[in-house]
Amino acid sequence: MTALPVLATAGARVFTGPLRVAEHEAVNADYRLMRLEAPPTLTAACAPGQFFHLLCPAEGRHAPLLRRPMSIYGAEGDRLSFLYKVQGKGTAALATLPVGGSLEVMGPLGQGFRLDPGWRNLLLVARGVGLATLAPLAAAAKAKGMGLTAICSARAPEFLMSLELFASHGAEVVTVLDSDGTSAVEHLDPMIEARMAAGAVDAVFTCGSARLLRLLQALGDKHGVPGQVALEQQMACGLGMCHCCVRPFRRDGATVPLRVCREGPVFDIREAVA
Amino acid sequence: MTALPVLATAGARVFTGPLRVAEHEAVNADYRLMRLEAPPTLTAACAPGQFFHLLCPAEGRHAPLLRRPMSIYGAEGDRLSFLYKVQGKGTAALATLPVGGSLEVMGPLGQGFRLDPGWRNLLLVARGVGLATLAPLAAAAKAKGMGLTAICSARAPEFLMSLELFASHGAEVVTVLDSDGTSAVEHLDPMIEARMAAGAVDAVFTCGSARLLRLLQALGDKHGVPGQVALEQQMACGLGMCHCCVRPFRRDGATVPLRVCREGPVFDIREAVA
Amino acid sequence: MNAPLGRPAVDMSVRIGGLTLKNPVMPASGTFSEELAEVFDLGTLGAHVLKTITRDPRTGNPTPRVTEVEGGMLNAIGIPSKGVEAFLAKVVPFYSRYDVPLVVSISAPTSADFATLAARVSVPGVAAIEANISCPNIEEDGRAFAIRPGSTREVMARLRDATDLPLWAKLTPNTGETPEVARAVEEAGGDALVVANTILAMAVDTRTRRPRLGNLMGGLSGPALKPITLRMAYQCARATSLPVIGCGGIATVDDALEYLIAGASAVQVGTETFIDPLAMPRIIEGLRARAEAEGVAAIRDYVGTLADAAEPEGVVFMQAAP
Amino acid sequence: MNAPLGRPAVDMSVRIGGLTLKNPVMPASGTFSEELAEVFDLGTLGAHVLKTITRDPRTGNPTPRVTEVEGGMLNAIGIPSKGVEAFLAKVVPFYSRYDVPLVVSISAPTSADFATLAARVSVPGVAAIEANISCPNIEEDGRAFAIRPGSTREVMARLRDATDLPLWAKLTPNTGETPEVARAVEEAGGDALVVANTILAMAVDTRTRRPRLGNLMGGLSGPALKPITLRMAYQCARATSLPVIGCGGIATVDDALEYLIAGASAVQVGTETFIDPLAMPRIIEGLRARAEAEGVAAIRDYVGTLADAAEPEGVVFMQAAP
Ligand SMILES: Cc1cc2nc3c(=O)[nH]c(=O)nc-3n(C[C@H](O)[C@H](O)[C@H](O)COP(=O)(O)OP(=O)(O)OC[C@H]3O[C@@H](n4cnc5c(N)ncnc54)[C@H](O)[C@@H]3O)c2cc1C
Ligand SMILES: Cc1cc2nc3c(=O)[nH]c(=O)nc-3n(C[C@H](O)[C@H](O)[C@H](O)COP(=O)(O)OP(=O)(O)OC[C@H]3O[C@@H](n4cnc5c(N)ncnc54)[C@H](O)[C@@H]3O)c2cc1C
Ligand SMILES: Cc1cc2nc3c(=O)[nH]c(=O)nc-3n(C[C@H](O)[C@H](O)[C@H](O)COP(=O)(O)O)c2cc1C
Ligand SMILES: Cc1cc2nc3c(=O)[nH]c(=O)nc-3n(C[C@H](O)[C@H](O)[C@H](O)COP(=O)(O)O)c2cc1C
Ligand code: FES
Ligand code: FES
Repeated sequence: MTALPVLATAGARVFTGPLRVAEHEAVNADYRLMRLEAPPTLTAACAPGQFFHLLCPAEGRHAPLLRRPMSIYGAEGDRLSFLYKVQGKGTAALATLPVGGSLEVMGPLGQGFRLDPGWRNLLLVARGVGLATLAPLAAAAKAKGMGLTAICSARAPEFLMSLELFASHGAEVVTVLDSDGTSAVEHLDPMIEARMAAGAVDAVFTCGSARLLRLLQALGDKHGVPGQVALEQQMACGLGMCHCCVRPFRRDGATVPLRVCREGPVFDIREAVA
Repeated sequence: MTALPVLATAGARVFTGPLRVAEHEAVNADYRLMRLEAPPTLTAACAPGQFFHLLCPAEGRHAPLLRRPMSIYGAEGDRLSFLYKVQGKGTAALATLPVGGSLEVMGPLGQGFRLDPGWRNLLLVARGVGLATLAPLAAAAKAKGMGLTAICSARAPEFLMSLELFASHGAEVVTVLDSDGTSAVEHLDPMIEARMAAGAVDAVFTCGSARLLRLLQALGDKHGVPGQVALEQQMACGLGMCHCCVRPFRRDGATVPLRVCREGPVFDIREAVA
Repeated sequence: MNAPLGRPAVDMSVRIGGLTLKNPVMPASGTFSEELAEVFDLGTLGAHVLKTITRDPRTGNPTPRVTEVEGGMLNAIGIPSKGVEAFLAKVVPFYSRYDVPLVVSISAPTSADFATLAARVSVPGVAAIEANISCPNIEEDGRAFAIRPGSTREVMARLRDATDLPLWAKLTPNTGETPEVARAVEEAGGDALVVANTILAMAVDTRTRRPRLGNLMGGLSGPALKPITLRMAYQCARATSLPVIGCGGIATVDDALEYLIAGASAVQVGTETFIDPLAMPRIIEGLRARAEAEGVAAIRDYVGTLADAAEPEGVVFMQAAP
Repeated sequence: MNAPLGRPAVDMSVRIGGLTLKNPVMPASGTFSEELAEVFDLGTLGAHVLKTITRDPRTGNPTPRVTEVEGGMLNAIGIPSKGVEAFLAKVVPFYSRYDVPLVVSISAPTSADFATLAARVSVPGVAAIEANISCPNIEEDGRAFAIRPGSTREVMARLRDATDLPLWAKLTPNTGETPEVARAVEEAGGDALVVANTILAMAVDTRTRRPRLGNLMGGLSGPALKPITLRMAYQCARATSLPVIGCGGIATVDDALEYLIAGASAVQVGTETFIDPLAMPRIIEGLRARAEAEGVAAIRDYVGTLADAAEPEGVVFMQAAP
């Protein structure tokens, strides 16, 4: 990791401060893409799968108190970007930020995806907001000379996102939809299994769907294909201090609570309790 | 009083609802003038000395909880206006309202100035924000065919306000300033006393300065000239329900607490405990 | 009203002890008076709860009497009162024009005085008495009656003897023994619990280094209070079989529903009326609309329907994903 | 630092019982850990107060463990703990790199267990013990020790016997007897009062009708709590001669000053660190700058300087007018 801009005091490794909104637009009816102007030392320190903790502005008479976690969607040069869905008051407030406005961010935080140098072919299966988290894997895989297949699942064609981003990094893109039934487990299962059986998958990555997680756990077990999953949980501190973001994981034969913000958000796919 | 637009339910006499900001500008370094678009039935129901209770918008992450009282500065046709000074978070938030924005108002509230039909010549002495409260007396006096002299006191010439407004209603305007010493009690005292002694003052009106209040109480007592004062006190409900806005008044030989929002804000000058 | 053809209107009525209210929304004591009739028709309310009165006239506390804090306000109005006789002569008759139960809130420094006052206000036109036992008890060193089960039981028993009117007890959050205090009210024959009054609080102006209330301390009300009094309402509904009237920080339909679901049969709205004088009719209409949208036939069907806290095992994503 | 030439620097140090802290700002238990060292230099703090530990490992409460409310948040983390042995082996050594007093917060279900745990953590490297007596006491039906003076006196006396380290008692707002509880701590030999922990609260999701915390109830913290705990800090400073450490809703320099003026000698910052991880250094620097601007030589000169509430008689206008 490159050294980060030193903030208030010596020894700081996590950036905390305001960044300027450079671009902010709707991607489709549900999602918005926000690009912030960031010091290149900061974007260079970001790894796929890590997240930032964002201090959403006030909206109307009620301000969201706590920060909101968002995966790094892109971190290149002087641009740090987030792809997000407006859910509740925090993200609704975020959506009101004008270009030129400023946003308090803290990050990068958490453990990102780990890419074993021996892997040649990666498969990622993403749905909904999971795409925001998995997308940066495309650039990382390309940089390491790995092949990547992205199975992108969505309700209908107009909700597909980031296809160009994957394609631009040379990934093979497969789209599956609820609207034509192709996203059903019964369809995905043989499709993925065939690739695994053919030895065309060294590792799988997923985020955003419990159903896909269970499918990949089962197929991975069967074919000995390792994998990683990025998980979500409500957060207060984002740093590991408050222990509010725990989820249960299977580790050493027991079920243990681990902090999504600190031990995650990326976990070994076999450990996740789906 | 003209009938007010009926709101939620039958029997309502106080307007509660949003009005559109038609104009909003700085008058000088301290004061801002805001004109709202109001139904003419509402402005017709407003009397000088009454006030509105305004729900200030949020500013940043902290919203003022309670409403803020503001005197009616003008109420004519479809314009309801307020002249205010930015003091704390409520008025600071008010100042951020853009033209075209909307403001929740409630009013008109309280007892305004009472003009005895027998009076021919009124004298008002105002300082600072007191002007906002006294200014509508000019139009009212003119409508009733009364003469009006307005003594306007300010720190320096650039803080004088509303002179044209008084002049346009045919009032005589006298300005006194701290910067040249003319606003001192020693200067005002003989000036006002001379007018009273000459029988040129049937009633005095003031607002905004304890020093001026005491001066007018003393001179009024001496020359038998009645008067009225508009007072301020912190308010919660603005309607008379909470009893937070009381001040002590001399009435029937005793000191009694009266509600500024309900029995006031305009009181007989002799009752005020200055 | 407003029910689509073929769909029955939502039954908004609730029962509180012996009384039937046409809807579950009423003002909180001290945040309501005749003057509000200038803003909307007070006949729309479930009950009229008046500012606490005392036997003798009182002037109340020095100003400033209120101050804003984050998420709420503090008040130290005191209980300015024209005395019970003026109250009976001038205030009670005003409300006779409405077909709405009139609830008189009373306060006194001793159990005996409380009982005397309750008897005095038990007159035609008064539908129930709300005993503000959150006020200081001079026999207990100035502690409020409702801080302890013992003093609560004592004062409520005296009140029960003094009046045949339905008797509501208004509890205080300034205690660590809410369930015990609630049970004491039930044992002493109270008819309902109003949960709750303000919590003792304070604020300092750091520039002048003076307290921001003339009385130094005052009561916290508004949204900041809600999670505390909601918890108490739940505890009271669990601890007794008395109807609970939730009070504290209610500003929206959602707030009111939180109390109903947690076990309250009705709610009181205080501070929000200062901010939006139409808050009560807005919440009444909103509750009706919400029940209709959710296919709930009677508003009382919401009462005490809190589901289990447990999350389904092994949920991995917070958003429902197929 | 930063003092203009010829003007002495502000003395930021404060004394808490036997300890001298280089400044009055420290974290609140449960809102701080080693990880914050990645954000700023923890050596700048007045003390390091750690998350409450228990003797045995515990997993804590079911999720969701936090939820937002107006002006604050609720938490029901529980006390997940790796147990005292793991704590002594792994956590205590981390803090030895700083020249900052380490304060260990402990909790136990009985007085005897409290005493045993206090003895166990009285090791080199630990500067003081904060007894989290706001936790449930199984000998009193699950009521927190600090709800009553009796149980407070009992547990504090046992603790006093068990350790020679400075002993801080962390009080709860869930009581109507704050001054009495504070005096009980003093009588039992406690060295300081931490005022206070969170207040018991609740929130309901009206769509699902489920509690918004996995544990049903939790503690309210953040700005909404401040007026309540500030009032308690004032009461404690009045009722005892023990140093008071204010805690609850501190987010700004002004908040910290309110506590100091009301009588606290130091402050703890909790929830605000989640919102602004640099809150503590920001408040330290802000207090210094404020004291300098106001010509106050030592930060402790603010402590307990609350002026009279009384407004000057007969003020007519709120704005100073000449
Ligand atoms: C590590 C991580 C990365 C994420 N990355 C993205 C992303 O790239 N794009 C995106 O659109 N969303 C992402 N999310 C989800 C996002 O954080 C939530 O949608 C957001 O917090 C909702 O806030 P709100 O105020 O709009 O919703 P509300 O429902 O009002 O939030 C209420 C509370 O619940 C929490 N919450 C609600 N939904 C979630 C959720 N799904 N996960 C965690 N906490 C939640 C909020 O943080 C808040 O504390 C991520 C979550 C995590 C944990
Ligand atoms: C009947 C009446 C008419 C008024 N008319 C005008 C007017 O026309 N123009 C104008 O500039 N100001 C007027 N004021 C004063 C105006 O209400 C205050 O300046 C304003 O409330 C300050 O709010 P803030 O949030 O900016 O200040 P803050 O100091 O942050 O307010 C804190 C609290 O104190 C109260 N407060 C502060 N100053 C005053 C004050 N002088 N009077 C009453 N409450 C106060 C606020 O309402 C609020 O509750 C009037 C006051 C009253 C009572
Ligand atoms: C200005 C004011 C005056 C009050 N006066 C009384 C009172 O006289 N008697 C009483 O029992 N409660 C009184 N209360 C408490 C309210 O009835 C209510 O319990 C409390 O404000 C919480 O509700 P809220 O958050 O909706 O305001 C008063 C509250 C306020 C804000
Ligand atoms: C997430 C969280 C965990 C907490 N854990 C503890 C704890 O373990 N022990 C304790 O004494 N207090 C604990 N507290 C209470 C805080 O130490 C503090 O007393 C309270 O939050 C009020 O301060 P604040 O408003 O600044 O947060 C916790 C608070 C929060 C928000
Ligand atoms: S969010 Fe605080 S520990 Fe993870
Ligand atoms: S502001 Fe409520 S009575 Fe005057």
